[in-house]
Amino acid sequence: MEINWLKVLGIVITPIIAFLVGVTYGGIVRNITARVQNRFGPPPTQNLWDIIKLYSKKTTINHGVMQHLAPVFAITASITTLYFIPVLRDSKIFVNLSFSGDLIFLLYIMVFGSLGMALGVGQTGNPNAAIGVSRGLSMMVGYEIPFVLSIVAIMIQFQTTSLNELLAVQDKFTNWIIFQSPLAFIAGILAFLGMMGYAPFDVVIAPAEIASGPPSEFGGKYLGLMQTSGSIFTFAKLVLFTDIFLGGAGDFGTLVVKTFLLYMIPVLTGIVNPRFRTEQAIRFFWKWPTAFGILAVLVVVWKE
Amino acid sequence: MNRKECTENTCTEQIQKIFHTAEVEVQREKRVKVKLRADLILPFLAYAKDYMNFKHLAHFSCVDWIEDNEFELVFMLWSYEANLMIMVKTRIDRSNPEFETLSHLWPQAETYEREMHEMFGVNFEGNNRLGEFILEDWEGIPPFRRDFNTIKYSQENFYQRPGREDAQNVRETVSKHSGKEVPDFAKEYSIRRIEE
Amino acid sequence: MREKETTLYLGPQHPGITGNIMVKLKVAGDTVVKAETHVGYLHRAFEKLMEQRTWIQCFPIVCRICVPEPDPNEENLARAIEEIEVREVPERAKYIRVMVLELARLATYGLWMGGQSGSMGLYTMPQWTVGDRDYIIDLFEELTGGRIYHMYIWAGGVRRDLPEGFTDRVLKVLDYLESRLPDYDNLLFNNAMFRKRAEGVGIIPKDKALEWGVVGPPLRGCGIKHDVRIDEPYEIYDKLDFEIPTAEGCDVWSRALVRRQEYEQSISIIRQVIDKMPGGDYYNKIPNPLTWKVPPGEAYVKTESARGEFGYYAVSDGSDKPRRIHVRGPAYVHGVSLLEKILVGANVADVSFIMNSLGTCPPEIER
Amino acid sequence: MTYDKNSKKIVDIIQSFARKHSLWILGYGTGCGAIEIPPTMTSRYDGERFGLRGAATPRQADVLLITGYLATKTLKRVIRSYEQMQSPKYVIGFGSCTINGGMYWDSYNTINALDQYLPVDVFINGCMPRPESVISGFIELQKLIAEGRADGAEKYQKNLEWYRENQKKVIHNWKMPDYNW
Repeated sequence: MEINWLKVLGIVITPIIAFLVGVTYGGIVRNITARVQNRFGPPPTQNLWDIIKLYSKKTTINHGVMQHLAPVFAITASITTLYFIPVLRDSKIFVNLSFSGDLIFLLYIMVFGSLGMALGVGQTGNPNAAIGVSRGLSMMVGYEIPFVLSIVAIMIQFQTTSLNELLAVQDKFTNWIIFQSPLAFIAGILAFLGMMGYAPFDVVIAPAEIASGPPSEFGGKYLGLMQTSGSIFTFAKLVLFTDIFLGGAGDFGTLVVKTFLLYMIPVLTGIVNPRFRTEQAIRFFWKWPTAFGILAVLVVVWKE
Repeated sequence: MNRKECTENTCTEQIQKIFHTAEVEVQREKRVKVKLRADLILPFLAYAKDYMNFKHLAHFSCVDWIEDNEFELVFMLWSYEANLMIMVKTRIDRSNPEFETLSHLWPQAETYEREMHEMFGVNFEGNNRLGEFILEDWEGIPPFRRDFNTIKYSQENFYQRPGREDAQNVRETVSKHSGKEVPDFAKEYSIRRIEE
Repeated sequence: MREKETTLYLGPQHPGITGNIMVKLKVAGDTVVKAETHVGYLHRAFEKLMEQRTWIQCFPIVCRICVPEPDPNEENLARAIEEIEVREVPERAKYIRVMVLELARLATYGLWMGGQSGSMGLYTMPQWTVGDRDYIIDLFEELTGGRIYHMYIWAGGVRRDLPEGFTDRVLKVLDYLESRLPDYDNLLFNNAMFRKRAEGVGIIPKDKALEWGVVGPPLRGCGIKHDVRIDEPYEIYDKLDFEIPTAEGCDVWSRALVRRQEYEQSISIIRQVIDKMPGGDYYNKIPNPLTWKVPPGEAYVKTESARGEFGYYAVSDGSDKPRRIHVRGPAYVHGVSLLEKILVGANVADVSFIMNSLGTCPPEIER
Repeated sequence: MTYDKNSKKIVDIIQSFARKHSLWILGYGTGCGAIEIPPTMTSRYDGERFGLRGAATPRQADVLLITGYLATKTLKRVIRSYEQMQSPKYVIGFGSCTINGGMYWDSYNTINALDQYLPVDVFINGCMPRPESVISGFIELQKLIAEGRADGAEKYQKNLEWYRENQKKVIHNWKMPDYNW
């Protein structure tokens, strides 16, 4: 069997690039938040130093096997998610493992990390973490519905389940799906707010309520792994949404601009808003985003 | 019954009419002081709350009069209608301090009672939350009693960093050293850094 | 069937708790079934220590009883001593005291706004308000030499006169604070999400409020207009023109509204005080503080602090040391018996939210 | 794993730089000094510039900031929190009362010298210390970390018996609260 070395190269460097970009975005977000709050804020590399420090800590926490595996689940899920998303369009290296039908696969794999975390956290026995996990799972139920509806609407509209084909459809600016199917975009972006976990939907790690939630009992290297996975997953989600709605990107410059602008939506919403209670958040998702999602599907079906 | 606005004097009259043994005295404007026997306190408080509209239990305190071997319980009631405070005082035996709980009249009295039980050792009958409140694993006499020596306890139980005793008698030190010269102890401690 | 109950310890190490205090919660699902406040983590035995100190040495101690707002404590002790001793206070000192007290109220409300919004995840608000509070702290530093603990209000007056041009700087800071209010409104008080979270949460039954010993903004948030500043005016509050804002609703939202309006009232009070400030002496000198003996007597004085009625019961037996000083902070009732009652039935997410709205301040519960 | 202090590899340099510039403070207001932490961390003084950040639980924290006097009841919880933290961990004694008891030197409920019970890396004096001195204390700690002298955790491990003995002198009932995690 012939090995596609370019693909292998892509598989090796994609997570690294994703991590670096995700971490830098995190630092820049902290900076932007600081500017809104009348202060300077940390240097943009701050998140990188935080993660290196976490890896350099001696870690002696033992609650059982599942607890050790939880961060591994998280990072596996985020890297796998990333692998099935074409980072750059028409690129030989960054096409990764995407195949026809990968949209449906992505819907599944994106949940995997949270479920793995739930298993691991359950073993730590910390009630704060347990509440955090149950909140996370109920939040997921909340935002997955509009998200799935918006994806389904797009899949019906373009008769495809492949991200690469979706990218091929959006060959020029006016053909972006955000313009072709705005209702699906609205449902999708509202679900995206919940997915990113910034206020008002940061019920999972609400510090004042449940002491940082699921990672309560994880420190040192475990937390480092989680933060790494978080950075990669953030980047993966941003690329996914860029690919689906904003026509993807042909080069890294465009990718950075598009993903960064997309990232600013949850971040800027988060800076000026308090957090919802869990049931309020879920009620929110089941109201307008879901309505938009259903509407998008209905419009598409009616057009067919 | 009598819900009309009462002033210091009408209040005094009313109390004396009902409770003959009470010593009532107007301390100053808006303060009426009432001294009562311990067993009359509860009826009096209930009366003041229900019939004289002293709804607000502002304060509940205990003073240790070790010379007389007595504890003095002090209750402050405030009437929002009359803007008047009555200070109800009674004395109980110090060697066997017993009293009845007020928590059925004012739920917040429970907290005061828990503290007083812990700090003075007063036993409030009917309050079932007495026990550990502020202190933890305390042995020995309740700390707020006058015969408890906090300095001695501190010296016996906690490590005292040397140098502390120099600054202990600030008055003497300050009066001894005029502003011109730097006292020796100040020189020493400004140079020495805390290590170990 | 009832859900399984779990025990949740909120504190003493918990980012949402308002200080070093622990609330033990029994939780069924997301609802609190039983709450128990555990205090004592900050117990320094002030009341015992004050029996060891001379009267003048008590002033540095009392201001540490409530850390966010130390001035009502000094005011209370000073007034208690003055009442026992029958000492006159110069008119100018009274004005300065009111100014300091109201500045302290503003500072506390700044901190409270930060805490209240921080407890629901709005982290921009604390950054703004705590930063703005520092301007008031700077004024205190110039006036008294200390940022947090002032030891400025003494028996017989205040420790020193106002520095030159101080009132102008106060007015400047007030103008600045007032100019920030629209920003606060936009971010917090007009934020629909805050209202959504706060309305109907942490309800104090109106008919029980007086009986349960609720004071201060929580009481006025129940629509009951009581304030020590008008009920028993101290210093010069009877000469000033101000309103006591109230709000119906008995919930977190109405308490927030009350505090928001009091913020403006305080600014106007300070302006009036500066406007009317008389000249003259600022200190009715006490005898040599080292040998100062207060005649036997007792007094109960109270002050309206930012969290409610702050009472001091002082007893003197004629020696140079107090016989007993008992402190009754508003949090003594709010933080223990009231909190335990109104937390029942609340959502776990709202526990620290409600605690903040009551202004629970652990150091004054256990002192 | 042996660690030779004399030879510095590039990894060590990066590691100590990262440790130095990322200090997560345990959000535990143990005493009244906690009132100066909000100004330190907010817009006026902005501690985040130096990489300071609050951490919600002991597991995630690097720095235990003892803000003032410790009541014996709190000391028990502080020791527990300290032992839950992951090394390298640092302790900062904040305020005069951690040094010699401050104005609570004769109180029956507060300890007088923190370094008898926990290994303190940096003391910040004052009652209360201003935010500037808090920040300067953290910069001092950063210097110690860079020089490899902030070894409180190792000291604690080596002299655990001595520390335990001191701790048990104050805490009569060594049974910890009934947490199961």
